[in-house]
Amino acid sequence: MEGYLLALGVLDSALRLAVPLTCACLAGLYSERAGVVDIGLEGKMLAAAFASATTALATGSAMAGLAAGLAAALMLALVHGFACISQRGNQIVSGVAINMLAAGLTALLGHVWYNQGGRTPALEGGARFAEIALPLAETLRAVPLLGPFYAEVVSGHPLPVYLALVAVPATWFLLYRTRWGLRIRAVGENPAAVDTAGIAVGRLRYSAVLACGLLCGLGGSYMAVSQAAGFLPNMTAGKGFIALAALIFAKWRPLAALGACLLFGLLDAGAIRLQGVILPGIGSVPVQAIQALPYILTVILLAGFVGRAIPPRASGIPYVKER
Amino acid sequence: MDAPAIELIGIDKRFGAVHANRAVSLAVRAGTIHGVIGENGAGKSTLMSILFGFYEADSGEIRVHGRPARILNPADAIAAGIGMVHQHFMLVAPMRVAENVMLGAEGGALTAGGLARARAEIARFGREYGLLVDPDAIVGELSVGLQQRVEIIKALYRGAEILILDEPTGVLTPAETEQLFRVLDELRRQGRTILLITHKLREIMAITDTVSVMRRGEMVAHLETRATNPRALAELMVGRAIQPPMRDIPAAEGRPLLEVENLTVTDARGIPRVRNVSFSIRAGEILGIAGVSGNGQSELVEAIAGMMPRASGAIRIAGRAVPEAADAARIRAMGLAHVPEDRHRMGLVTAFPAYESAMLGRQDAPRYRAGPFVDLAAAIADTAGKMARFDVRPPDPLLKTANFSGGNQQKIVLAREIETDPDVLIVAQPTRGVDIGAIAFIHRRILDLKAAGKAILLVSVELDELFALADRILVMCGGALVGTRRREETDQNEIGLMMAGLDNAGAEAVP
Amino acid sequence: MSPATSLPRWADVVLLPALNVALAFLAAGLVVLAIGENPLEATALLLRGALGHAEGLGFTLYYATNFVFTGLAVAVAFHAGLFNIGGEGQAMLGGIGAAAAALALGHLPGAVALPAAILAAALCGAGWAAVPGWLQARRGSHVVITTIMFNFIASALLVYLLVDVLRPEGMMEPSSRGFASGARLPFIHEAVAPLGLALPKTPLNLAFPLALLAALLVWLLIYRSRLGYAIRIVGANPEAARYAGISPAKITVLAMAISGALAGMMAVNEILGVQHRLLLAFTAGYGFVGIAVALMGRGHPAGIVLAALLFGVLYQGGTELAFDKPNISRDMIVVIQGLVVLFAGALEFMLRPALARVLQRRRRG
Amino acid sequence: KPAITFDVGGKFDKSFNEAAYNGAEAFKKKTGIAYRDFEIQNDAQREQALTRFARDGHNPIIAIGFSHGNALKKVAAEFPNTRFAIIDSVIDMPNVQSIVFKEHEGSYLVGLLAAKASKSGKVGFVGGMDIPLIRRFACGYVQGVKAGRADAEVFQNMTGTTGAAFNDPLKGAELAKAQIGRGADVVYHAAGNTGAGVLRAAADAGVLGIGVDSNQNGMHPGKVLTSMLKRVDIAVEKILTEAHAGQWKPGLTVLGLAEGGVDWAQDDNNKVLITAEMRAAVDKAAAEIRSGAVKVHDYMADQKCPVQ
Ligand SMILES: Nc1ncnc2c1ncn2[C@@H]1O[C@H](COP(=O)(O)OP(=O)(O)OP(=O)(O)O)[C@@H](O)[C@H]1O
Ligand SMILES: Nc1ncnc2c1ncn2[C@@H]1O[C@H](COP(=O)(O)OP(=O)(O)OP(=O)(O)O)[C@@H](O)[C@H]1O
Ligand SMILES: [Mg+2]
Ligand SMILES: [Mg+2]
Repeated sequence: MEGYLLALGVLDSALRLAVPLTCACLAGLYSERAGVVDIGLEGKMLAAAFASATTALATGSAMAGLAAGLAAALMLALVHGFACISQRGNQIVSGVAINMLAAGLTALLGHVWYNQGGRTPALEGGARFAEIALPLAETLRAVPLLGPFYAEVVSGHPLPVYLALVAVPATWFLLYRTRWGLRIRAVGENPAAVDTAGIAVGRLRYSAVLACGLLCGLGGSYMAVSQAAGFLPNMTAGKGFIALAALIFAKWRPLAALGACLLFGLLDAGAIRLQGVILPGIGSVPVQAIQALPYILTVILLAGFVGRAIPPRASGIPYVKER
Repeated sequence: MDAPAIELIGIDKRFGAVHANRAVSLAVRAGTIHGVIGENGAGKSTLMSILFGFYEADSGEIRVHGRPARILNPADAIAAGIGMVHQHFMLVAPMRVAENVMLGAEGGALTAGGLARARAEIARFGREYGLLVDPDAIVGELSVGLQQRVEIIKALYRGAEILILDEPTGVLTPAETEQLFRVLDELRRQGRTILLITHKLREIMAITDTVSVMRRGEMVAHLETRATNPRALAELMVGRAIQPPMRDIPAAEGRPLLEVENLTVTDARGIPRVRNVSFSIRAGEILGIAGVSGNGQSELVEAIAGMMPRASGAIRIAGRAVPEAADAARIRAMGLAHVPEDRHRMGLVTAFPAYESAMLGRQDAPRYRAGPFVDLAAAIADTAGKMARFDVRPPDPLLKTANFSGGNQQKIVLAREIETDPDVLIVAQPTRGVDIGAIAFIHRRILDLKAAGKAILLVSVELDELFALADRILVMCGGALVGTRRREETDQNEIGLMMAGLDNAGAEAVP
Repeated sequence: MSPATSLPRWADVVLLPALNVALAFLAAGLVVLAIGENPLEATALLLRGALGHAEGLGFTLYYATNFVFTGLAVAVAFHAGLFNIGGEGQAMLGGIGAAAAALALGHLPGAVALPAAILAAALCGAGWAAVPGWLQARRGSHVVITTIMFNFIASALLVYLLVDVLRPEGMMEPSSRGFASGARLPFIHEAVAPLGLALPKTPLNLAFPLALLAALLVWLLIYRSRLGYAIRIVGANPEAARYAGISPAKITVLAMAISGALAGMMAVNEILGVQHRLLLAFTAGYGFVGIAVALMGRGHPAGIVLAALLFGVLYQGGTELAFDKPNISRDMIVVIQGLVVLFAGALEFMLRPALARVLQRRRRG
Repeated sequence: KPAITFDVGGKFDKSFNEAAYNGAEAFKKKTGIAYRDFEIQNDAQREQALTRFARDGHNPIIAIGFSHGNALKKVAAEFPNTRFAIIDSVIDMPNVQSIVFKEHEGSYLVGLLAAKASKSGKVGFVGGMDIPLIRRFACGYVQGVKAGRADAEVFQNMTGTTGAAFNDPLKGAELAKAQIGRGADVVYHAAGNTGAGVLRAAADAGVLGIGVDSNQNGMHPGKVLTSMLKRVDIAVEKILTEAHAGQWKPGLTVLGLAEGGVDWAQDDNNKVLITAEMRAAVDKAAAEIRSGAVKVHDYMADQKCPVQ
């Protein structure tokens, strides 16, 4: 039982850590499925984190913070869209630019506004998302196995966590059951086919890029307004890139994406707990190995040694009619 | 008599400096099949893409059933009842047939309803026009013929009254072509209007009611099919009387310089493209290869030139066996020269200055070489010389390759390959997208090489060209040799039939 | 393609890029305004700090040295049609290689130890880049993603080595012990001292001339050598490469290796030239600056050297600026980087049509 | 004109740097003498900042934090006539004064309090970067806990192995949550800004946290048992005043309980949490340590800790 509770603790933490990844991963999924490669997830999340933290701080309302976070990420998404869709610029370059801009601007403004080395003061009370206890969490706790699981892992998270979890099936439905999803999947494979079918390729891709922005916004806001209760320079610390890895891992499929992110979250939770701990017999664990694991796994998958990850055919290529 | 279904008036379109359509006009009666013919690059696809709203004309007017129509994008065209089957299919490979068919006409925010309707309609088209295809098949896994059906169904599903097909038969087997024509005939009987683009006179005669001829971006003739004949059309197409084959140089009977034995080539996906082909070419001989494009000619050439691995078989150049592993550079060194079928795709580097294109494939040749470096002075001087001898205009070795005209680009390639004094020359589609002046020049050069005792393999989709140059013509269909004929013992009809795979009697006429 | 957007060569090669960069700095100026500082005053301070005195100049050139290496790295890969975002990780590996050699051979005379250490840096960087190159060439895994992954793997490796292997007993921050004198690249002010020249003490060291040499060699490689010809062909038209008997796969791996070697050489400046010990975060994002530098320099070594100098000015001047105007922290430089990459890279052709129209009106009227 | 370089995190980190800042401000208030300061943002800047201050003739120059060690060595050698001081690191040079603290003694006291305050008999420790200095906190803390309650269990975690470990409240919170999940009801942190996450997690979970360096009792009033005060402020003020009075001397200064260099914080925020019995116990222990009757083992003396 003791062990079981410990395990639940790890799961709980894995879930928390997986949420930003899941948001970014789904974000990337919309964009790349529509044929727009986005390595600027990191930057969009960071910008969202900053905007949400500062706004929540100013208004004292977490919701206002979330709104600001979404807005900030959408802005950068529009920049990416303009560069990649309207101007047919290089999508990688644009992503790199957005990451640099976000990293620089957030730290700069944070430094100027709060001079605490780019940090914002800690968010308190209403400025943070409170943890929501799901109905019956305590009463069901008595139920063997499932009870504690429900109470510990499922219940007791702030709103953004549940939003992110809902976003997964929602994405699946949008992608595979709606007209918009059909068109998104098509335009990522063969934009000319979509064009000749009488659909405006540009507008379609913009819509996907904006969806990407929204989810990045959610992820970033969650980190600042809920997880860390404040903004820190570069607080996303590469999550946007792990999300890309997860996306490849999931082969651009929504449900698999959740799985991949949970796996990576679990690795992270494990790594955190094992840091500096001397395990009897083994000695201290080289935590860096665990931290590098997601990246190593992704490379192995990309190399096609296990399975094969084939991106949408038209992703990365701007749509040009005239050859 | 009522207004034509389609009327194009003074359509003009440029791509950069390329004038693809020059004040083109065209009218098509409702309920008829209208053919449009023209050489490669004549501007047929461009014109149709404009009619379909895929490209926007620089100037000109479009009328549908007499009413002026503003067709700025495919949506407008579809709304106007125009559907198009493109030369290069517009399908989403990893999606199902039904999804492809409904794309853009889903009828509702959710796909469920649309899918059901698409399935039903696909079934109906199957019954009514013989357009049979499994709605749940993954498009990417269908044969080319079936994919084309999906394209036609797409158009019909959107209620197209006017159907444009751009070179639909180029990629089809004879059987598939027959089926296609049956479908078209059925559509015509139901009152639909069809625009059929093709190179193949046989098909024009077979199915069209009226025909228009394009040449170098201009519309040069409108005719009732009944009132014309292939020869007349051909002359209109190329804009000259087809010269009688030049008989000046008799086929010399030198030693075999290129020998190919039981060559089989499979593509990346393991599908055989060339099946057990054998032939040999003697010094001073031109061997022509005829065939509908996509029947293995390209793969045959690439395998001989070392750009594609061979699955089995042997190749000898001037009696020396070509090792399996030899790459293009190695084989060149053995005395082979190769004018590729698509100069833009592989023959040149359009972004580089001409002199760098003019040394492509010869980059390691001693004369361009200065230790690990390129001998710039030599390369430029050498190119200038070539340009002078081949009358390339403008004769500027430093000009960006892209800024030479199609014909001049082709001359650069030709000069590069011919001037290495090879034993064997492979020339593929040497005059595609090249104007008449350049064609004559290029043909003369090829005959000069023959006179010089080289072995020449000439691949062309233009029968005229083959009959003008080749001593023997060898026909490929479905990757296999279906027959060989001496030029003087055959005619375009017989070869055409063999290309269609309809006749392979006496395939071994010549050993 | 269409006449509206075709420009004369000079406009394409000089004017357009210049305008783009100008646009970037204009935007940067607005940012400075937004945080309530005076852009002109800031620029003045920045230039004074970077170029105003011999010492500042020394620092400027020292930073530029890093950017020349990482910029060249990005450019070489670019000519082969590859986007190497892995400069950061390759530089880390270069550092590890350099440090390993330096720690092992430091006691030997510099004539032996230094070349060995430099070579080690280049080789490790090359190896770390060649693997993604190979994966791209043979397994079709996209080099952009794999190089990103390799950056993270490299930093994990570096931390592990510094914390658990190289850190001397009892030392607090993760770093190796200092190198023996044999493995220390002489500082410029030391090097010129015998000539009677007295320069102020700056981190500028012999890696700087090395970087200039590298730029020259890269120019020879890309525009004059047969290998460079092959690299450019593969970058411009892989089909043509196949036709010419050039193996795109081989060239891809080779180009990535060269690119990685150059990135790895950044460690020569930082580790062998300045720090004289391996430490965390010595790459400080310079690998990414290389992207901005390469884009700004249009992939041409001469342009890259100039762009590197500009960023050197930004880094040194920016640090000085941070003293006098604490509000304009060094993050401002990252912002400028981002703007340069955005305008000179992603939005490269935004001004093209407008510019073309203007020039045509000129030609007519 | 004196100058100070603060470490990454900045002078308002409510912790280590802020303590130093308060010391400097106090000096300024008393003497009216202004000082220049600079907040390090990345390692590359340390040497440049110190050099710049020295070149501009600032004197004395105080480097806050051990990370300045290598940079200071170089710069001090370059400017032999400038007086330097460094906190938390020992540099043996004629123009450098090194100040270190007996964090183990202060940690011992808060450990004792933790043991008394804990109901579950389980307490936690979250360290920042895994270095001897932080292990010294941990070891002193464990000794205090055991002294307060021999059967008590102490969970220890380190946040990371690089400087970033002092600036990662997210991980801090995760670690605290993990320890609380295992039953800890008092959690002590020695993790700079990472600690913000630790204290918050404790407050959220309704258990007690223990602050460090500065008095952090006010961060979550009633939820922070106490703070282990590391009087960097006193040290900084002392250096400045001595330098001002011309009594500055190089060498090593060790500030322990006896010297008032470390202490535990009591104010209105935690009044209710500290029972008379607890206060008595901790005062007694403090006295014994001052008198030398009780010796708290220093991890850094032999790089190991007698108790776990
Ligand atoms: N998108 C484009 N950009 C630039 N040039 C083009 C484009 N499309 C066609 N062209 C040029 O316009 C001319 C006409 O091309 P088009 O494809 O219409 O000829 P076509 O008659 O269809 O030839 P084919 O029989 O080979 O299909 C050619 O010179 C071609 O190179
Ligand atoms: N891709 C291109 N980029 C720039 N200019 C081009 C391009 N293609 C063609 N041109 C220019 O447009 C002009 C016409 O091109 P096109 O290929 O139609 O020539 P052409 O009329 O076929 O001549 P030729 O008889 O030599 O083939 C050429 O003189 C060339 O300078
Ligand atoms: Mg065509
Ligand atoms: Mg032409």
